[in-house]
Amino acid sequence: MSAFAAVLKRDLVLALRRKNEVITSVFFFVVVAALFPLGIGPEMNTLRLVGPGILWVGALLASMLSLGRMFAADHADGSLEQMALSPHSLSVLVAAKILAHWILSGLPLVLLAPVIGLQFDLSANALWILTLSLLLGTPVLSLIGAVGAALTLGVRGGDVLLTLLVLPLYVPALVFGAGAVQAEISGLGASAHLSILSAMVLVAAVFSPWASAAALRVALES
Amino acid sequence: MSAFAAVLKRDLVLALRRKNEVITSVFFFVVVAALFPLGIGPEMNTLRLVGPGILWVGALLASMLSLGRMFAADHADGSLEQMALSPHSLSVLVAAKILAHWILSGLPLVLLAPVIGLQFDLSANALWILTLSLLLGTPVLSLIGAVGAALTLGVRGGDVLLTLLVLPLYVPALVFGAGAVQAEISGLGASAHLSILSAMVLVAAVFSPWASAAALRVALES
Amino acid sequence: MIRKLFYFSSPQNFYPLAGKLWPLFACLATVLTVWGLWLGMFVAPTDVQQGEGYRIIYVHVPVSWMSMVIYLAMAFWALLGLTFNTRLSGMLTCALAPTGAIFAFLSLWTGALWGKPMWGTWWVWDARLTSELILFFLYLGFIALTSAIDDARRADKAGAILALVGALNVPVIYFSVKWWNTLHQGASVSLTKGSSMQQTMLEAMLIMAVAFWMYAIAMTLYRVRSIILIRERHSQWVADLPEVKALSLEARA
Amino acid sequence: MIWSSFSDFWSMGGYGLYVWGSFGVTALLMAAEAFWTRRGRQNALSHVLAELRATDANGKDWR
Amino acid sequence: MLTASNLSLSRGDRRLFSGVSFTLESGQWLHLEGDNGVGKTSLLRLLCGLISLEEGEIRWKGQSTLKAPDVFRTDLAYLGHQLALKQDLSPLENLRADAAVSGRELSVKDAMAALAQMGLRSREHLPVRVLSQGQQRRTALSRLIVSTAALWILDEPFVALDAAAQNALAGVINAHLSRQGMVLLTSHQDLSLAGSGRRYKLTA
Amino acid sequence: MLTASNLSLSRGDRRLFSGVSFTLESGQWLHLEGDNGVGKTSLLRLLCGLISLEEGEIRWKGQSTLKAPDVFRTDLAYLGHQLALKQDLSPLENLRADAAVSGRELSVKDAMAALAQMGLRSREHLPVRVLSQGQQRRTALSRLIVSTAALWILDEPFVALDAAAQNALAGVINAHLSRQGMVLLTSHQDLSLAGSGRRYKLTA
Ligand code: HEM
Ligand SMILES: Nc1ncnc2c1ncn2[C@@H]1O[C@H](COP(=O)(O)OP(=O)(O)OP(=O)(O)O)[C@@H](O)[C@H]1O
Ligand SMILES: Nc1ncnc2c1ncn2[C@@H]1O[C@H](COP(=O)(O)OP(=O)(O)OP(=O)(O)O)[C@@H](O)[C@H]1O
Ligand SMILES: [Mg+2]
Ligand SMILES: [Mg+2]
Repeated sequence: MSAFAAVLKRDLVLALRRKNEVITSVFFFVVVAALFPLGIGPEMNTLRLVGPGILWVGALLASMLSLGRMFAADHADGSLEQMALSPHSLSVLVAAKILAHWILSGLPLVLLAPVIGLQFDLSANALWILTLSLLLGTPVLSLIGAVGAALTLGVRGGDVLLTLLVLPLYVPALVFGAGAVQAEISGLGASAHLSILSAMVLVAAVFSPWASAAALRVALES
Repeated sequence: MSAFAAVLKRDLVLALRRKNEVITSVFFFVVVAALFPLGIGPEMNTLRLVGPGILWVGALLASMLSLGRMFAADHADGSLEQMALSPHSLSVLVAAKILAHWILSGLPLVLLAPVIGLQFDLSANALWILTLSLLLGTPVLSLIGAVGAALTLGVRGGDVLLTLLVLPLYVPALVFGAGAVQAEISGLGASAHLSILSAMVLVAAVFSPWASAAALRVALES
Repeated sequence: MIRKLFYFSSPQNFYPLAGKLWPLFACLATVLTVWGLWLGMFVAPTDVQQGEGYRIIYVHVPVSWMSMVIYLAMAFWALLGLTFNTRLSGMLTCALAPTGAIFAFLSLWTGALWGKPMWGTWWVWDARLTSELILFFLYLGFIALTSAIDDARRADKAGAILALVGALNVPVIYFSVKWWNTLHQGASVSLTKGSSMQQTMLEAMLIMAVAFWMYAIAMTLYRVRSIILIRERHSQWVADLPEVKALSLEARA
Repeated sequence: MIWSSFSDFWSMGGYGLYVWGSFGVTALLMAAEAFWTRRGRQNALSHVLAELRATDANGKDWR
Repeated sequence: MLTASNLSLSRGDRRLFSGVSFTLESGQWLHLEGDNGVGKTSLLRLLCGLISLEEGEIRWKGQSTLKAPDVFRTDLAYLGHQLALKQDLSPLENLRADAAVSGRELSVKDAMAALAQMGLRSREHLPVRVLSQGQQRRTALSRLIVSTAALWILDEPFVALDAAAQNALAGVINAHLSRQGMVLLTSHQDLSLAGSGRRYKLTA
Repeated sequence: MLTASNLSLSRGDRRLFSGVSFTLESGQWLHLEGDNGVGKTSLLRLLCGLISLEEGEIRWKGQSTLKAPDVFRTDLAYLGHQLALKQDLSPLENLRADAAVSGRELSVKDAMAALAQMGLRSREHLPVRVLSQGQQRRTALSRLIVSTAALWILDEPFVALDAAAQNALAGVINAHLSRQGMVLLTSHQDLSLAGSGRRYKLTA
């Protein structure tokens, strides 16, 4: 088994063992979607209007909240040291961790979005574009987030810093993601939005593992 | 110095030392409030409609996210054991921790809400009621949350569980809190909502420390 | 009488009692279901406004009622367990939860299936619907919490605290959501059509409700027997049970 | 008897999908619950048996 | 006087120990021995009341600790594997905060003296986070010096200490014993403590 | 062969050590001694490359470890204060996952044998979380048994182990030395290891 596969498998097994990793973000997403109507009021017209935005912000927050944990446990129990001391390239191992993060926190949202969208009375077409935009957008969130998580690892006040670093970088994904759905609803077509999202995934996938690995080496030096 | 004051002071000093505790929840609140307009679109009419709901949900999430940390650090480093072994009633010490949590995660939101509310074009009156409702509502969140945090301490998958347990219990606070502002906006007057919120604070303040202490003793037994 | 209660509050004595009682309740449930369904599906007339669609009421209402009753029962046992520290209470609380959760889910499901033809939508944020959703979350929370804790006694105590806190909250939740809805002039739907319900329909619905009640009791008794077995597996009386003896002989052979 | 034919009964005046969807899932879940509970009991019995065997063998060999 | 009678404990499916009984008189120590995983830590936590008692009884000054937990806790100082130190506070702050939480006021002077006695001079103001393993344990141990409890329950207190610190700790324990205190501890090393006392070998 | 020449390190405002030089040949051990907080742990982390070098040079098989870190890391096994165990995995799973992450396949049989050698028989499938302190350390140490590295750097490996486990560990280290392996370790106890080797007393 390659080291990449080994790290991926270990992270997934651990998450399944603790269960929470998988469910946390999904559950957070569901909850956010259920709470807003309670805060805003039950009128379906309003809800339909704000639905895509709420769902995308929910996905973004869900992904961001699990970022802190991406490297923290490995750092605390010494596994990260061992990974840094392993003869394999740290970037490859980190890429595996990022993939695991997406599988655990991004993919479930993609699968769930169409169901939750029903609560906001979205049309079938809009639901489809919502799912597609999340499928392209959530990997971007994980990739960008990994760099932030690595940079703030073990830093005092890391949580806030992480948000502060990552959030501005998330905004384009949010704007194009939620924008795609709204464009679809208003009949403009979402393809432009979606192709920009795809380009963002590709660029992030190239740079993020490398940058995260470099940041992790710095974090270990304390 | 009484034990209550000592615990309160220690928690506050620690938070100031690490800084993030205070800022995290405030920052989260600001972020949620800032992201929604980006996701929903800039129409002021929609925003004014959903403003109170979004702000209240933001406050609720901000409070909920810091719950996990309420007892976790003390549990991990053994301080909780020492508190349970102290001759003082654990409920009193827990009450101090709850108060500290509110000061760090609730109070800042109360102070900030009027500023953030401006983003959603709320009237001065509505802002005032928003602040008041948060002042009464956020302690309820901390009090109810403490029970959930204590119950899920050290439990497999604690994070999600915490959300799962606490969120349904938060609903009344959210409904009356956001409802107060909306009632004010629609000219119905918010006093009924606010008095119900006050009643909720009182009841929660009586039961929560006691229930949390009981749950903590159970958690230490593993 | 009191002495009898004390006698049966020990798992060892409750186990055979539950074993005798559950078939009784299961039979009652079956008979009443058949009767209720007969009345409801073959005797009761078509509804003037809703056509045949109204017949969902024969599962929807019993299931909704029971989902609330079961939560109250859980809270009752939890309180008993916390105050008198009886082991059986914790086991009963745990045994009730799955049935309650299933009923809460069914309430949502049948309600949604009813809502589509009647209101044209699967879901509205109506007070009753919303509080049922929250009740479902409460059930899930209880089950998740108790099953995430390995140690049975710890799980019982934690579950009892949660059940009590939840029960205190249920009325507040219902009331709050109701208020919320009136503020927003409701989702412009009403669940009941008032008292215009026909006599046969009402009878059938009540019979179904009793049937589901019996079903819940039978399930709980059956389940609590399994829980008792697992918790008490170290003790001698379990080893002496005829069913255990038979099984271990079989295994040895 | 209010139904004129079986297919009449089946279609429930056009609400067949909804009515049978509710009744079906209810029946299904109850059957599943009965099944799970039953399996729970078998599971419990096998636990008890394992326990008996362990105490019979009195194995405390971990050191 | 601490009396334990007929304690037993199970964890998971395993019975860790049963029928454990002993008495500890004023001025005496008890050194709990046993292999890794035999249940020493669990026994100590049981005695403190952190694990709830299933069988047997624990009496402190003749009263059951279940009935009068507050009396017992006032007289108890427990140090476990976890040091209960706040990583962001300095040793000095940690020591004073702990005292305050248990309701006593500890002057800076006394706290500094205790830390100096455990060899932490000039480290009093660093955050605990940057201290070495041994220094962190010393910080936790200096709590004993300022403690007013009669019964000390210490789980492997000598671990990770250098020779000087081990001597200092032995001195602290001996002083406590000579003040008619009681000490119940575990250790995988051989100990030479003053006063009367004995070893208790825990077995499954 | 590991050669350190003229290493020095500062932490905060404090110079921990300077001018540290030594050589470690195949089949030799080096026992690093020193008081709590003198900088042993820091030195080991420096050697591993976890702290970046400010002064001096570290060479492995004649090459600077800075220039060829991969070669060095392939030959290195480090065990620190932190055990790098996942609390939710069992000892068996932990051991196999670690091997897989460093790119080797470890059969269940070999892993079980290693755990048995460290006295963890019948604990292989419990989550590490419920194990005792000593059992957790044994789990981490059994990693050495299945390791293929030539250089072992161990930070206080004997802590919290009972007598039997200390013997088992000494046996494992001796076997490694007799295979021409190298061991660099810290400990506050006196050690008797086979093969040639020496103590190095670190001072400020
Ligand atoms: C997801 C959707 C729904 C949920 C969660 C739901 C939930 C509930 C609950 C909790 C009750 C018992 C509460 C009480 O008796 O006060 C109830 C009763 C009832 N529901 Fe629903 N319901 C849903 C949809 C519907 C629909 C669409 C209809 C009919 C158009 C309906 C008709 C009724 C009736 C007639 C009762 C009995 C009323 C009474 O006893 O006063 N429900 N439902
Ligand atoms: N859920 C469980 N299932 C099985 N065994 C368990 C469980 N929880 C704890 N144990 C066992 O209970 C024992 C706990 O021992 P404890 O920590 O008290 O040991 P100890 O004597 O302090 O050991 P050490 O010297 O290593 O500190 C361990 O052997 C552990 O494997
Ligand atoms: N930021 C800092 N400011 C001042 N001193 C520091 C700082 N960071 C670390 N130190 C000191 O550096 C030393 C780190 O020592 P290290 O952990 O290497 O000790 P050690 O020899 O392993 O001790 P032990 O035997 O206790 O494990 C400690 O004395 C600590 O006080
Ligand atoms: Mg121990
Ligand atoms: Mg060290």
